Amino acid sequence: MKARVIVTLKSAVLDPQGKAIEGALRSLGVAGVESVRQGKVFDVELIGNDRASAEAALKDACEKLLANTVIETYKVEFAD
Amino acid sequence: MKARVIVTLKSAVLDPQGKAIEGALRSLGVAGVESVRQGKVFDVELIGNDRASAEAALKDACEKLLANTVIETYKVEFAD
Amino acid sequence: MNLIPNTPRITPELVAEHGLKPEEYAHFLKLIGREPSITELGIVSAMWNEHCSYKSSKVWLRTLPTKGPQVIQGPGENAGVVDIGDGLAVVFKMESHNHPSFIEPYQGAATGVGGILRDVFTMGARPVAALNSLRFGDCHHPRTRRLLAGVVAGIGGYGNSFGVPTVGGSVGFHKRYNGNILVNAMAVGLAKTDEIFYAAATGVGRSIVYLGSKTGRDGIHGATMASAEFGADAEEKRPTVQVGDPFAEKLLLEACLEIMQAGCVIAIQDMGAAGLTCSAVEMGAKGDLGVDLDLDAVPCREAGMTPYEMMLSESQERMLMVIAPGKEAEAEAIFRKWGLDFAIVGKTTDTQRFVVRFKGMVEADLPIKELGDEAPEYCRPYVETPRRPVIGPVDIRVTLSVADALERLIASPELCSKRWVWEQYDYLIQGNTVQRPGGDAAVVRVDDGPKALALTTDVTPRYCEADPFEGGKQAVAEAWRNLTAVGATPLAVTDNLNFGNPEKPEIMGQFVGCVKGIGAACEALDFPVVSGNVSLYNETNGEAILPTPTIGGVGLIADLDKAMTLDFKASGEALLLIGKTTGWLGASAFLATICDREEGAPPPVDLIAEMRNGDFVRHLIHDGIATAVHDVSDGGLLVAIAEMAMAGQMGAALDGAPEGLDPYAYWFGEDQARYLVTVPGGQAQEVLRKAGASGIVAAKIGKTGGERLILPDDRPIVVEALRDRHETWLPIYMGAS
Amino acid sequence: MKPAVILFPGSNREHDVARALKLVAGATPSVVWHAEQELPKGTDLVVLPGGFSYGDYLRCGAIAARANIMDAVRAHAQRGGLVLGICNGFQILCEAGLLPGVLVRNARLRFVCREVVLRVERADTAFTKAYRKNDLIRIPVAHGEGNYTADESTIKQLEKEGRVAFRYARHDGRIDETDGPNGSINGIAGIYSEKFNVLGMMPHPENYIEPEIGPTDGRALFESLAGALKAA
Ligand SMILES: Nc1ncnc2c1ncn2[C@@H]1O[C@H](COP(=O)(O)OP(=O)(O)O)[C@@H](O)[C@H]1O
Ligand SMILES: [Mg+2]
Repeated sequence: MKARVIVTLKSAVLDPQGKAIEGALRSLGVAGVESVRQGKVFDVELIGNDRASAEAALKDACEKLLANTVIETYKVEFAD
Repeated sequence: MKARVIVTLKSAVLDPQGKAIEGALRSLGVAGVESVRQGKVFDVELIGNDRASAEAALKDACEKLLANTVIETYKVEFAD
Repeated sequence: MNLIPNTPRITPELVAEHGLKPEEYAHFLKLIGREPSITELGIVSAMWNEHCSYKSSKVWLRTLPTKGPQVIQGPGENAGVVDIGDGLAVVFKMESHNHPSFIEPYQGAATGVGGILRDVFTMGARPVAALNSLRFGDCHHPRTRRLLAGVVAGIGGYGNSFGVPTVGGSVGFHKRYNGNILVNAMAVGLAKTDEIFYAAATGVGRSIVYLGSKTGRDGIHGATMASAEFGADAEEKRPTVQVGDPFAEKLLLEACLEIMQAGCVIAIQDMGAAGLTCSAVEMGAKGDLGVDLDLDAVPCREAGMTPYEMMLSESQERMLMVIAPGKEAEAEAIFRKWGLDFAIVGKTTDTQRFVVRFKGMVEADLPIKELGDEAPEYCRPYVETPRRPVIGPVDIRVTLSVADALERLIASPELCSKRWVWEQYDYLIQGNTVQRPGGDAAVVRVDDGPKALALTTDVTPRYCEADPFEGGKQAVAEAWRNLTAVGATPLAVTDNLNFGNPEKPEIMGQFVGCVKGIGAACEALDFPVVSGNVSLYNETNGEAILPTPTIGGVGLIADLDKAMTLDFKASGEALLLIGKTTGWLGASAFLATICDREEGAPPPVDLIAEMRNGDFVRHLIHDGIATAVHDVSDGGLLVAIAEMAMAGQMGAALDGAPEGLDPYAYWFGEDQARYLVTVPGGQAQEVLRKAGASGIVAAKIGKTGGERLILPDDRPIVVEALRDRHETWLPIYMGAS
Repeated sequence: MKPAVILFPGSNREHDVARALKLVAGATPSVVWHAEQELPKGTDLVVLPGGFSYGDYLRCGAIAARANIMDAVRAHAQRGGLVLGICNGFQILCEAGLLPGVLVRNARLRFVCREVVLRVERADTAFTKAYRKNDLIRIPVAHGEGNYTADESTIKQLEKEGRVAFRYARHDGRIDETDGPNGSINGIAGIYSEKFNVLGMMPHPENYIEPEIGPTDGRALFESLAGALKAA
């Protein structure tokens, strides 16, 4: 089973990367971009087909490793 | 308008970070993870509401800056 | 003028949440004569917490020696300033970021480095070196690996990008840091003696300017958190960690130095803990002026920020300046060029009041001097740490041979090579790193030479726990010794005093003991304290860290040609031991690692012998007689010899323990004031004669050469194999999961 | 010799390379701000220094590669002018398309600062004439993203055309990818453009030029440049 985990910075947290990208896009003349925030995506291949247990495993993975919940939030999506 | 750009490594390109995460998850006892590949996500806030022009702008942004097409591919998603 | 808004009402709960004791709040009420606004409560809580006010430590810090002909600026400014001749000064300070690093190791450590760099370039100095002193929990503790990996990556991530070489430090492990790691970062900069910048504002009606990054809701209550003992609810306090932006800081550095050069700056203060509040109050109070701030002008990252949030935000990479009249436009142009925010946010006044305005309302109106001067000051009760018995060799049973014990020690968490750590730091950038991490002290060339700075950080928490006074002395003495060993003349120190909860008399006793010890040693060694930092409440669930007063030492090498290294250089040279050996095993690494006993009184430090022996060794270096020098510290004599052998990839034949000394005590005892020196074989007698004539204990204890360390009554030890063990413990530990 | 060092926000080894040019080649470079449109008249060597341009945010070198001045650098290279990119400069050259491939995270995922041994692959270019082919030289690296990556055909072409400038080697001269500091394919530490006038390399020759500081194996690179540009 395939799943995607998206980890983004909490909205109050400074995102220096996003800020730099915003500036660069502006000076490259890309039109209409107001703000950019950068996050991480993890494409995960899971064994088995049980959605509930996969969800639990990924939540566990996020809490333990993939996200630092001090500054980040995460979301798990399934391809289906 | 909000959009999300997802940039991932081409499948032929090695992803040591993903590999390291796989290993770490295994040793943390997270069950059922077969493989992990890491990518980037950009949450972009755009001015205006025209989907077509937004799409064009983001494609432009990806080609010019957000993705290095030597090793990466990108995808643009809209919230709604 | 609109009245100060009084919503919400200030309840006792709100006061307590701000970390103010009822009597502290009562004192504040009396000072201002009315109920404060919430913004005012925030301001006073920031100014009067432990972190900013030093309320538990101030009385004791005053006892430290801080003066000397070389000292240009002692404690009290952003960093200490010491003269190194030729119109140049070295500017340095150390600071802790312990709590944030425990919660978010990468960002906590990174912003710690950012903060201390800012302290140094605020004074007008360009940072030329960074160091750090780290303590983690037991290596078997489940969190230790990730904390270590994160902290090291964070220090590197910030310093490498900023462009300062990280040249030294120390790393230790102990279970007493399981719940409270220590991250102490030191920064060192160079400035012209006549171009040092200070925080005190001068002149009435001058523009106060905000520079750098925008203000967000970062670390609000951060300053309060840094002083509060951790409970099981540490998780709840998490969102108070800030994210660092080394790129912005690098731009801030270049922009600040540029506008200082352009003569735009009258006073400058970085925004560190309690950001805008502390920086603005200090500028005004130090200059006997008032400050009038208009928060509508503050560049904000988020919409809807309240005055309370703006005053307490700890967003990084920001500065406050008083600009020279008529220079506003020039300064602004420079900042815009570097892509940084620049806003006039207030002015100096002659009222000695701290006034904060927002949207036509006065949010705060407080007496500025009293915010600092009337901060509570405690003479906290303390009990002296009980003396421990002296442990002699007869009390110790060992099954390992001396060679086996050496192999074990050299590959122990405490004494193993820390290469895995420092290879993640760019120690070469700027092209002036003469001695890299791995020696006794780092050596960094000053501009194009021939002068160089020697830099080190030291403390042995085991000793401080056993006897705070001797431990405090020892930390200073070891720093002094490490500087001496590379041929430097020690100049001055910065300190970072990490302790538990000072409201407990035993902890306060540790603090007092260590400060007295540091004071005694600095006095005796002519090694004044010019800056420092105190971190208290390092406790979790009632268990405190080991008392850890980190000392950062700075020395001067007049001519690089006279710098010294510790590696064996040539075979057939005489190996000399300078200093007296009694075989002191109490509180030693040997006792802790090999016997699993943390007991006994630590080695006493004879400050007169320190000075005499150190001066003697320095002369040997300057006269070109010594070919390698290493001080003897943690692990004792044989560990020190092994370090010289591993560095030089060369062995030595060693004489046995002198008559009457237990071999374990001889090889692994940690008597202080000792150095190992190699000299060409033919010169040994003369050196020993000179030592004797100066009343210095010295002996020839072996001869360099070969590929092995040869002990008279033990198996030979292959240096290469020893090196392998020494180098691989940490990589294996960090790689294994 | 008339070198120009390009300064991007976040560059931080510009002084190091300027010192090397001065001490070894006797040339004081002009420093050119990234927002400029043109190089100073008569510039015969462009240097992109090490550092963290734009914080290395997004991808290292990506934002700098799109700066104003890069058009002028590209034109200079097209005219056959010499361009040297060190570390972040190499990353920028790849992102700008002046050199093929890309530099990604080190295989061990950590920043690494250490001395490495490089094998000089050819000694007939403007950058390496003062070395000898197969010289083993000691030069430091200091980077987190120096893992050279390109598709198979690009690597083949680089190898066929002899465009690998330096490789990470062992002390005995053998190349072993797993031993290198970053996992680069074929031990690649630096590469040339098709016409050998553009060199990108991860190691820092500019930090190994003075005996007071350490080994001096980096000098020959700057000596080569001085020689090439005097002859020209
Ligand atoms: N965190 C660190 N950062 C940089 N260098 C370090 C660090 N930890 C240890 N080192 C280096 O390792 C060497 C040995 O450290 P240590 O045993 O504490 O030295 P000493 O006993 O001489 O004070 C020193 O050169 C020191 O600078
Ligand atoms: Mg030492």
